[in-house]
Amino acid sequence: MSLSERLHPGLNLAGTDPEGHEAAEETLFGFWIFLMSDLVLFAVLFATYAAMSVQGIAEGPRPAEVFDLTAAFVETLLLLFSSFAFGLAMLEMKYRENRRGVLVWLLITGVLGAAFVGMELHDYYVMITEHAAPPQASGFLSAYYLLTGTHALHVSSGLVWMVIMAVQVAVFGFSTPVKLRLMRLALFWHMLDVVWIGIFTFVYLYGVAS
Amino acid sequence: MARNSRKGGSVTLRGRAGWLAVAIPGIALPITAYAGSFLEPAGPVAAGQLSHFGVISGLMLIVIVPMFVALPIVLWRYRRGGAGAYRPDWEFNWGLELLIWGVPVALVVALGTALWRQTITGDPYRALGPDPLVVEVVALDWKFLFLYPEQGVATLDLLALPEGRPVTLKLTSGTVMQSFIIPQLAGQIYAMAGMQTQLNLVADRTGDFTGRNTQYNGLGFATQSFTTRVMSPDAFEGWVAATKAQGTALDAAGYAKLLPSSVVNAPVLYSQFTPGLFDQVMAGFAPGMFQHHGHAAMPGHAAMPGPAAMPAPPAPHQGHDHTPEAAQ
Amino acid sequence: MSRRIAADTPTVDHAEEGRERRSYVIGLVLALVLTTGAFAVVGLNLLSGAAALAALGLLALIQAVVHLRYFLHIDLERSHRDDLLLILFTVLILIIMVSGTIWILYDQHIRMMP
Amino acid sequence: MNWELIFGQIKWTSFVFAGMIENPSLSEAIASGAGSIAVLGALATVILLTVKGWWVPLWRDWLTSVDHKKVGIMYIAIALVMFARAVIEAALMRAQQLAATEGAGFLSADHFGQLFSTHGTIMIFFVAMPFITGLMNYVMPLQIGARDVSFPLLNAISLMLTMAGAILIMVSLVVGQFSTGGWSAYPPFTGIEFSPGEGVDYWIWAVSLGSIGSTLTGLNFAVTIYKKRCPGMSLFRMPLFTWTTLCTSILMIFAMAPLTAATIMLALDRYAGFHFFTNGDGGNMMNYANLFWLFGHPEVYILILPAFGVWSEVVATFSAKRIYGYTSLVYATMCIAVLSFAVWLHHFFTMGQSANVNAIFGIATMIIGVPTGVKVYDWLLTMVGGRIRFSTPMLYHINFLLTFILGGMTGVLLANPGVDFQVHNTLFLVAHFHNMIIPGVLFGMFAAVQFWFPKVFGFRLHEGLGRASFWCFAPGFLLAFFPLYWLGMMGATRRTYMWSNPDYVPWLALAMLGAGLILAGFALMVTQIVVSVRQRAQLAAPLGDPWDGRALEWSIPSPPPSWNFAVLPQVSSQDPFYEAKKAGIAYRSPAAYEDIEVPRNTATAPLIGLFACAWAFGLVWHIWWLAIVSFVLIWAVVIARSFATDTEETIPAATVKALNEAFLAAARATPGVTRDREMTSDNKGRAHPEALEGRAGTLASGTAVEAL
Ligand code: HEA
Ligand code: HEA
Ligand code: CUA
Ligand SMILES: [Cu+2]
Repeated sequence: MSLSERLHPGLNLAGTDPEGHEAAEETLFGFWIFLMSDLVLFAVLFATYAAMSVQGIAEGPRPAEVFDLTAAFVETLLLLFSSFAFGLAMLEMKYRENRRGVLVWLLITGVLGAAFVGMELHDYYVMITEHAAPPQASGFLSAYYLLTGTHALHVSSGLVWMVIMAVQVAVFGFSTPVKLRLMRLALFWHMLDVVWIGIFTFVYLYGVAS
Repeated sequence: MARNSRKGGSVTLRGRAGWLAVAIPGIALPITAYAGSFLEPAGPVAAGQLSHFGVISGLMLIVIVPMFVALPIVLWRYRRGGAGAYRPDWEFNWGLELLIWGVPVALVVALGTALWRQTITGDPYRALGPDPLVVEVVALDWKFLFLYPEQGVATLDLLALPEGRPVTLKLTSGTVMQSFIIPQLAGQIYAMAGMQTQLNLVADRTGDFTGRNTQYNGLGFATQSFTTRVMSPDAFEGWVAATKAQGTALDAAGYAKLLPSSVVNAPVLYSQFTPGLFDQVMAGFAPGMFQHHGHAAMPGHAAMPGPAAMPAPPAPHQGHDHTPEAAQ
Repeated sequence: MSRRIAADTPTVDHAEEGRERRSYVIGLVLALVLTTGAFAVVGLNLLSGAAALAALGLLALIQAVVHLRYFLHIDLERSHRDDLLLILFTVLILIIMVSGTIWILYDQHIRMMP
Repeated sequence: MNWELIFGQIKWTSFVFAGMIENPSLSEAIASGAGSIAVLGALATVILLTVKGWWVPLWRDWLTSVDHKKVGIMYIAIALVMFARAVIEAALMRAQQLAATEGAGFLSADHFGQLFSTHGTIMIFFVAMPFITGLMNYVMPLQIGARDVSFPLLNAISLMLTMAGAILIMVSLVVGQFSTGGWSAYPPFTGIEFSPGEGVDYWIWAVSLGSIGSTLTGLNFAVTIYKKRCPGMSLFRMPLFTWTTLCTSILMIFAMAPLTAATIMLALDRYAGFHFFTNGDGGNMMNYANLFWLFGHPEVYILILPAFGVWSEVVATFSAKRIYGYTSLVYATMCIAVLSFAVWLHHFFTMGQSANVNAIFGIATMIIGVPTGVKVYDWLLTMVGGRIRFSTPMLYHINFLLTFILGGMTGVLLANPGVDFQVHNTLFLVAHFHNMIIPGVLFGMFAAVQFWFPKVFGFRLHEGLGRASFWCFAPGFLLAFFPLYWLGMMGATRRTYMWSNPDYVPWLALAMLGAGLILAGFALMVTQIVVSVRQRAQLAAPLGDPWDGRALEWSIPSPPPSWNFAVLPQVSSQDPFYEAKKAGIAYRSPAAYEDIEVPRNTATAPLIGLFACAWAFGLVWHIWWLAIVSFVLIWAVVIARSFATDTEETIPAATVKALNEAFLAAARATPGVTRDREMTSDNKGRAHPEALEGRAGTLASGTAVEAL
């Protein structure tokens, strides 16, 4: 197998860092497994939500009464563009090892991500104050807050991780461990985007459509 | 609490197992003592479960016995110094392979068929005949409340049934989840707050049969059992009449008094109860469920004499009493 | 892991980079289209009832594949088989768990409402 | 000063001794006694460590180590300590049930509730899980010819999280009470409304810590097996223990998530008034049962699969023969692993769902019997054509074959909804799972200890005492648990501290007798270990291959050096070491040695464990400042670690060479011992392969082979 062959999905480091390229195989596969385990966690939260959004309304509001599709749409766009920005950051790293380029794109990613979390918190605020829909109101709302909250928590930890990686890029430059960590963060970030597809479809759109 | 008498049990099984009675120093093992279990069924449901138990056990012997026969032989032949030829590299044989996959597969087909049949016919929700006697069961901490809508009477920790008439039990819980069983009549079904499950059964003979909760629910769990008294139809009518005459009425306040955890030492009889009590117990937990499923008007409500007659039961959410005294 | 080849000014493979950049852009465009489509279905009431739900589910599925393909770089290349197999196995487990849960809870719900 | 701000809900009455003072009774005395034992045990350990000056070595060589072998040993140490507690609890429960027929016995209902809950929780999460994890940790990398697992630090972190959970459960003996909800902790009973207080919170956080640890372990092992096999070891050349480790890891990766989801939801219900499983307000406790068993069923196969791996190694080695049906054993293992995700409903057949749902899951459950049956009969056929030695592990194996299929038969009975309706929640079920777990899993682990002990410590265990303890354990198990089948059929419910039924008494007495025998067996086993340590000079087998082993772990010295393999082996068949011995090419010197990089010890993992324990304790008692501070500290440690650069050290080739050549020279110079002399002091770990027996007398002298 030639070195330049991609051993793993994502980035091919062979050109600039053959040793890192080899190490990446094991590390990234491990991270993929972690992501899959996380995905199963989300899956059971989805399943719980699916049941409770129908059976667990009790005396609380129904989904269509509390969801704001415009906000959900904007949130979706924010997350999507942040994913894209992260992709560009990775290209800067892969082809140029350009610190400034990477940092700028990471900053853009981070700002978009933070805006996403901010909007979600605002959604919660509106639901609680205007619709009297806190998580304690019904099984459905408990499941809603847990599912979206778990996702928001993931995004937030992604943001913290991003700050740390920015510092590490500044301090260490592109050493192999730093690159591997950035690649894992990229996988993490893109995967959260995939989970969000599920949320905006099965929570927001389904909630309003049915 | 009356324990079930052992007379007149399923004689065949007893006869078969009787010889097994073993005595080991100091302890005689009463293999024939069935202690009021499904080994001595008193109705078709439990009888079906027992015979299914036998069928499955019998079928399983097809794969169990060969191991018990072959293993000693193999160990003897191939022990170090035994007569068997040493073939250290032997690792595969198609014939044997087919056998060890094939026999279990065939067996699973047989077992699966038996399982399917028995499960469908033994569905606890399946009515066992026309015109069943409906009894509503409310599982409480650590006792059972039985409501007889048709007869208008109610009991605590005593389930009186007529012999031969199909019975439909509708179960719910006023507290944590419980599991209801009368081993000699029918197996378990859970009772959960805000929900209703069903258990159908028929009793073939008269007598007292113990029933109980099998799902741990706190300090009084060990003693949460009740007597099922199966009587001849006439006797049952008489019992209803007597109960109507002698008991007190169970109203909302009375029900509220039952909610705190306690163990009932002797059955209690009620001459009448507020109609719709069962539905209200359920609705107390799941108002939303009823609304959203078109049950806004519950049958029970229609039967209610007037809005004032029975105020909604008080909040069923009562903390557990965790003091040891509560269990006594 | 800290030792690496001295390649201070890495050689830039412009063609390769262009290809990868294009892949991200394609992903972004497709995702935008699919997202907008999904929101349009509900926002503009293009479909309703079961048809809407089915369409939304399908759009979500396609978009997930788009993300996996263009952002997460999962494809059918031989060297990615491990990851692909891992994902497919996860999807199997996921389907068992999710559909089983929904089925069981739905069935219980039906049977326990009087 | 505000007490609650600092100590949360801890009051002086929370300490177990307060109960004894306020309300003296035998039950409280036992609780206090247990608390005292925990406190005294901890004190004694502290004193011992101080007096002997072992603190520094403990920290430097063990707690901070990331070597998979040491991590494995520490896992097993945790398992044994927790095992001692849970076995005593089991004996207490048996005694109580026997004693309670005339009066109420000597334990209060509440105390009994805590006993079965801690016994079950500890046995599953802090005995069986650490035991198998430790074993897999130790053996698997050696079997695939690797120097360590893929992520050694992560491995140490998993260990420390498990340890944190175990410590939390031990703390619950002294501070506060444990849950009475059983190991499955069904709400609404475990909800805040019906179980106020800290008990259920202890359960939630102890289990959560353990399950995070297990998820990470599964991930680590799966990557290790996938990516770190030595050259030539294709998947279908892996030893069967490694195969079962792989399947177990996959189960761990996927099965722990539903448990985490269930515990998070239960915690949110309890701490924040959510309504996942509450009575009313849209809560749905049936989903808890669903989520718990979505984890719980795969969990029981997580336990049994590694044991299956052990049985495969044991039966092949002590029959001195290739395993029969390797491929079909592999596929059977895979089938079991995948199927185990599709049967969880059989734990709640009685919940009220439709008959066809029950029937489908019932049949799915039975199907697991097919691959399991294949395995059982493959093991039997492995013995055919072998030369069987009745060593202790082999005795356990024979016992396993006979008793496990009976447990499987009762499992198949339980898989029938119609039968389960009657015996669910009774002692029949308790008998079923002890029947699977004790002869299957725990005796499997016991066999593994006898089998691999010489590898780990360089000397064998005393064989006579091993057999003696087997002869207590095996009949003890039968006596202790077979009566429970009958009791269950007679309707004796589980989790019941007393019955008033005289028919039960003789059976309970028999079970008590069995539990006594088991305890005797345990005492003999402890004696065996003590005696073996004393006689380690006679029992020494430093050359690494006392049993005429087959896989790579037997080709290196005992105990192995920290880098395992001086030179990564090259493999071209199954049973590579056995084939090498047969071909006369074992113990050859490699052409060249290279420097080896090994990870340095680090305080990262123990610190994370410490803070995780403090975090959980803070949550249990609502000591918010502690929870927040320790949570921040956990992540601070992680982040600080990510800035560390000098994390590896290099072992020079010369050191490796010197050690390895000395070992090889000793091995070549020692005459191979035949199987007749296996249990004598002649056995220095240089085996004369059984397959060459009688073929060349010269080989027996041990000199001819060595010329190679
Ligand atoms: C791994 C799991 C495991 C193990 C090993 C055991 C072991 C034992 N268990 Fe238990 N048990 C459970 C898991 C386990 N149990 C669970 C999950 C529950 C349900 C809890 C609940 O209700 O929620 C339960 C419940 C339970 C009950 C309560 C029943 C009830 O509900 O009323 C009782 C009662 O007596 C009991 C008894 C015993 C006894 C006597 C032993 C032991 O004494 C058996 C003796 C042990 C051995 C024979 C092992 C030999 C030693 C080794 C293999 C290791 C040593 C190695 C070295 C020293 C090198 N168990
Ligand atoms: C190591 C642990 C272990 C193992 C391996 C198993 C294996 C099996 N278990 Fe068990 N089980 C538990 C541990 C285990 N179990 C525990 C801990 C609980 C209770 C938890 C609690 O409630 O606290 C439980 C509960 C439990 C229940 C729920 C009962 C109830 O709550 O009412 C059921 C029901 O189906 C069941 C079934 C089975 C079956 C069918 C197998 C099968 O895998 C068995 C397969 C083996 C054989 C069948 C024998 C050998 C095969 C042959 C000789 C070949 C031919 C056979 C056929 C073709 C059928 N188990
Ligand atoms: Cu139980 Cu709905
Ligand atoms: Cu199971």
